[in-house]
Amino acid sequence: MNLIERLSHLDRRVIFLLVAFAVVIPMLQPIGLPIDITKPVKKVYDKIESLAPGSIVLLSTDFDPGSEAELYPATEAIIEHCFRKNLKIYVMGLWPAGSDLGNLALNKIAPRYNKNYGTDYINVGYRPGGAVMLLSLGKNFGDIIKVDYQGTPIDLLELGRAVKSSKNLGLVMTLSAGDPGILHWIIYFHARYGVPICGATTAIMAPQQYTYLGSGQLVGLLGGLKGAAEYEVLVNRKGRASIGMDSQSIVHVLLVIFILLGNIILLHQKGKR
Amino acid sequence: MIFQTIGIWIAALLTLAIYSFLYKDNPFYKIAEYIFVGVSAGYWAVVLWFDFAWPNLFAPLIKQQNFFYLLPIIIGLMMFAPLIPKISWLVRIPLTFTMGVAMALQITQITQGDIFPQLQATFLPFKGVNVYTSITNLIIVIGVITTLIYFYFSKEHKGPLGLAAKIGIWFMMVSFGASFGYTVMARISLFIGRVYFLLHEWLRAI
Amino acid sequence: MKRTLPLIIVAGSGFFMLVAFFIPSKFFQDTSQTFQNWYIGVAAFFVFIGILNLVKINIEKIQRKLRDWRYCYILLFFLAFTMATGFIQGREGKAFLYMFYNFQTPLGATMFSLLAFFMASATFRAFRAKTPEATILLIAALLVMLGRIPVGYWIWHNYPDLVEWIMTGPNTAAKRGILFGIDLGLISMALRVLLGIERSYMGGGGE
Amino acid sequence: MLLTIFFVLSGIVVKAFDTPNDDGSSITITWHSDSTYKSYEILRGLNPNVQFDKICEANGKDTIFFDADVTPNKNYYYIIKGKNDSLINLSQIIGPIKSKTQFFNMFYLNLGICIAVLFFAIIFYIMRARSGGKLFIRRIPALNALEEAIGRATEMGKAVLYVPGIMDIDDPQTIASMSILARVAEKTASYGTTLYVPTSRSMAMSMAQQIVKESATKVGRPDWYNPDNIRYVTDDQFGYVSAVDGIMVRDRPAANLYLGTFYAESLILAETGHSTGAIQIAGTAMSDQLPFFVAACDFTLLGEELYAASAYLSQEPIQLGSLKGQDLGKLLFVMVILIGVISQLINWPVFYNLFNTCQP
Repeated sequence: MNLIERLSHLDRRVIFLLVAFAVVIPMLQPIGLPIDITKPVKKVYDKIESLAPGSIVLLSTDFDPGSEAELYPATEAIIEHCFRKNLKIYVMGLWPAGSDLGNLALNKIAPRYNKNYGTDYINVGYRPGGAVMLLSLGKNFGDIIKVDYQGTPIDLLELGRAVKSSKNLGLVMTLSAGDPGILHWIIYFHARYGVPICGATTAIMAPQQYTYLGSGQLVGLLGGLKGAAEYEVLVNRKGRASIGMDSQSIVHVLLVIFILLGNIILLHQKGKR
Repeated sequence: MIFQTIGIWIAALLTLAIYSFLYKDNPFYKIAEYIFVGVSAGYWAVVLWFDFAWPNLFAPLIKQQNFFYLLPIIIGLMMFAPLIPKISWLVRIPLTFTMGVAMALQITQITQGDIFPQLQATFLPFKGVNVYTSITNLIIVIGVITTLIYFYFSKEHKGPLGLAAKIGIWFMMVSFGASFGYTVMARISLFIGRVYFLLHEWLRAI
Repeated sequence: MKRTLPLIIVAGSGFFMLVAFFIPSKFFQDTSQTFQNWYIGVAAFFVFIGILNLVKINIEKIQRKLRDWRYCYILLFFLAFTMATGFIQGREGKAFLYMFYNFQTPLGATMFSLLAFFMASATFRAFRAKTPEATILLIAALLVMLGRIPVGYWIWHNYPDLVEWIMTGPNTAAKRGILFGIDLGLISMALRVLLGIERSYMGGGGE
Repeated sequence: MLLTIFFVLSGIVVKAFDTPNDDGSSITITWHSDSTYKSYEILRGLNPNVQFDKICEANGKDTIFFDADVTPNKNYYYIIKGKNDSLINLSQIIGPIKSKTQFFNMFYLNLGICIAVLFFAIIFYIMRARSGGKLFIRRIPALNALEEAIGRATEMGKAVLYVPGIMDIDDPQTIASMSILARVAEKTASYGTTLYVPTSRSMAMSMAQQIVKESATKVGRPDWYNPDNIRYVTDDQFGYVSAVDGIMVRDRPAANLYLGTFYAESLILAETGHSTGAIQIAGTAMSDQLPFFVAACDFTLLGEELYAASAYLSQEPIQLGSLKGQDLGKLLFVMVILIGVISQLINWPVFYNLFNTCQP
């Protein structure tokens, strides 16, 4: 049995081990590959930079633990950027677990910038109803949001009183892992009410968003962990995403080798026949 | 503090239990899997009740005696009708109501939010832009049209139509390739996130 | 009654909402708003139904001693326990959030990360350039995979721009073409539902 | 006296009108001025000779204000006051202005026409298909492959595996898959080849059993039908996949057909199937999963082709008619894009603006 034949019968557990090593080793021994900045990410950054201090950013945490790895680093980076620019953050979630993951980031970052709950940021929790809810929300926030996630009536909070309709928002930033998510913000909220939308999505969803970037319906985009890493570079913070980039690079190279090897095996088998 | 440490240990052990599946299916994996389904369903119920159902439906009804809110609650409760075979057909009322509203909004919003802006975004200029942009624009226009032609089923794909459809497939394959690459990226990132947790929060190695 | 009433409701609520979109008068706007608010209220019950079904399926599994039935006790226990922490201490109670951050978050995140390994194994064993189309796909995939990570930038500084061009050019074109097709499909589906031609979503519940 | 002089000096020109396309709940006020001001005050009164009240303060860059606090069909008068550090200037009194309820939102006229055309096309073709009109659908190449694959399985004396996706029968893709299953069952029954259909939903199982049984009877082989080959496995996504993988590895079917709705399991199925050396044909409208099917299967029905294949095989009027209506829509879109591109070439922005949707 020659090498190629042996390779073609490789146990998948060997592949699993190789992948695990390719992730763990660069984390323990970082290489520090340079991270380039792509246009869609820069646009998100520029958009937030351009907002006047005191503007309100609606941060919609539309993900759950399943994609926490990709979207949570972006959540932290965006929140940090907003607080640094003295923007106010209004958190809600189209997915049940989203707002708690948002809280995790808020509680970590707000104290560093002396930001207070109620005046500088609030969290109104999970909002079911997806697309239909967004249509109602744009017209009148009061119809949909009566209390925050702790059950405090929204009118007792300064920031809650400040947001009555879509006109009060400077930007919607959605952290989206699927349905309902960024697509609904664009089609149901932006189309009807015209508020600019930026997004961070899982890498799986990113290619589709380029159609909306092209049409201007989406201002900017952080695609997957790489997008978050780029954002971390822009806001100058060493976070989880940039730490993971070395591993990401090594595994990609490994998988490219796998695909090439696999196809060499195919050619070899064809040649034999 | 001690609770926090225990929490990290629980999380780490559950993580390893799931990964044990990669070696082979085993009881640890099964236990972790069933815990996952149980905890997340419980979590959903609690969040939905406190964030939505109580403040938006039941509180106005009970506290403010606003009986207008009875209607959505009754329609919603009909969702449970299949539990009683005799009135099980009642489930169709909430189903058809939500379908009616959602489908109508889908029609208008897809036209307003997708079709019109996307058509407009394809009216791309070739004059007054640099060569690079005008070539890209031409490629986009050709790509959109040929992809649409590929999905045109009313004519046999022969001659010029067949060629256009063929070009459409190539465009689609490039875009599928891009999706493929991005999906690979996404899956790997998920694993990186877990390794970061294990190394950083549990073992404190980085 | 069992068939016509639902059909009247779907057509009535649907066409009303459709017309209300175009008519600015207060009556139409307010009523359509009320419908939307009801929709959101009703939609919330879907989740409760899901949980009820989960309980039902697992109890049945235990009763009939189907495969892996013993694990169902674990599921039911954790479901009840999580709900208890939430409903006794409240949504912001320490115990409830503890369950979320230390059980649900790591489990959810890890469960989906298993796919990284399946993906790796599939790249080696199944993704082959068997046809010209698959060849184009794989070449584009390799270009994107290398160009979207720091290594790409390290190989050639303009490499990320090339990938960005693939994304904004050919990728956008094809995705947009596909999108138009999907949109037309959705509109046609919606119309069939409103007209009552398409009824499969009603599923069971007797004639 | 003083007022008039100020008016002449200030040069603030004001226009006020009923906001178009609304329910009569607002009046639009626009203004422009030759000199610059730090801020503007908008004053409103019910009578030109009585007191005016301040209703809003706008900053110096603003030129438009929507007064949303009005009663329809009531007369209002407005004055704009321009303010600088030392200077205060007033505009002329504008009025009377009434707000009215409009019947139709003209901003949405373009959307209305588009929706009406699409509706008409779809309904027209469904009616035509129902009244027995012949509607042509092109042949789908992957369907030829389907027959070849079944033929090969027969020659090898092996089974055919049919996976109808992991969603229930209320999913349109599952419904489409069932029409294709009917044809596959006819072929396998007439050749006497074994057909496995594992399902992830119990309703999908009973529907599949019924369809396969009918197909077997139709080709005169009711004896071939074996309900045990069409089994419900489990609702659980990964549980279902490992069971199907088990069938592939143990029974080694010569043809694997994956048609319906698939999520992350697509790649696991395709990988295992590939490793057993079976011919694989896939089809789904889940665009995120298509790349893996294309890369790992021999033939793939891309997106809408799944529906087209189903309409082609079943010749059912609703499916055929909708497909035709959608085809007309695609043709219109292609034409619109071409005209749009030409309109850009000849600098004719009118056409482009026809597709504006956002309210001003």
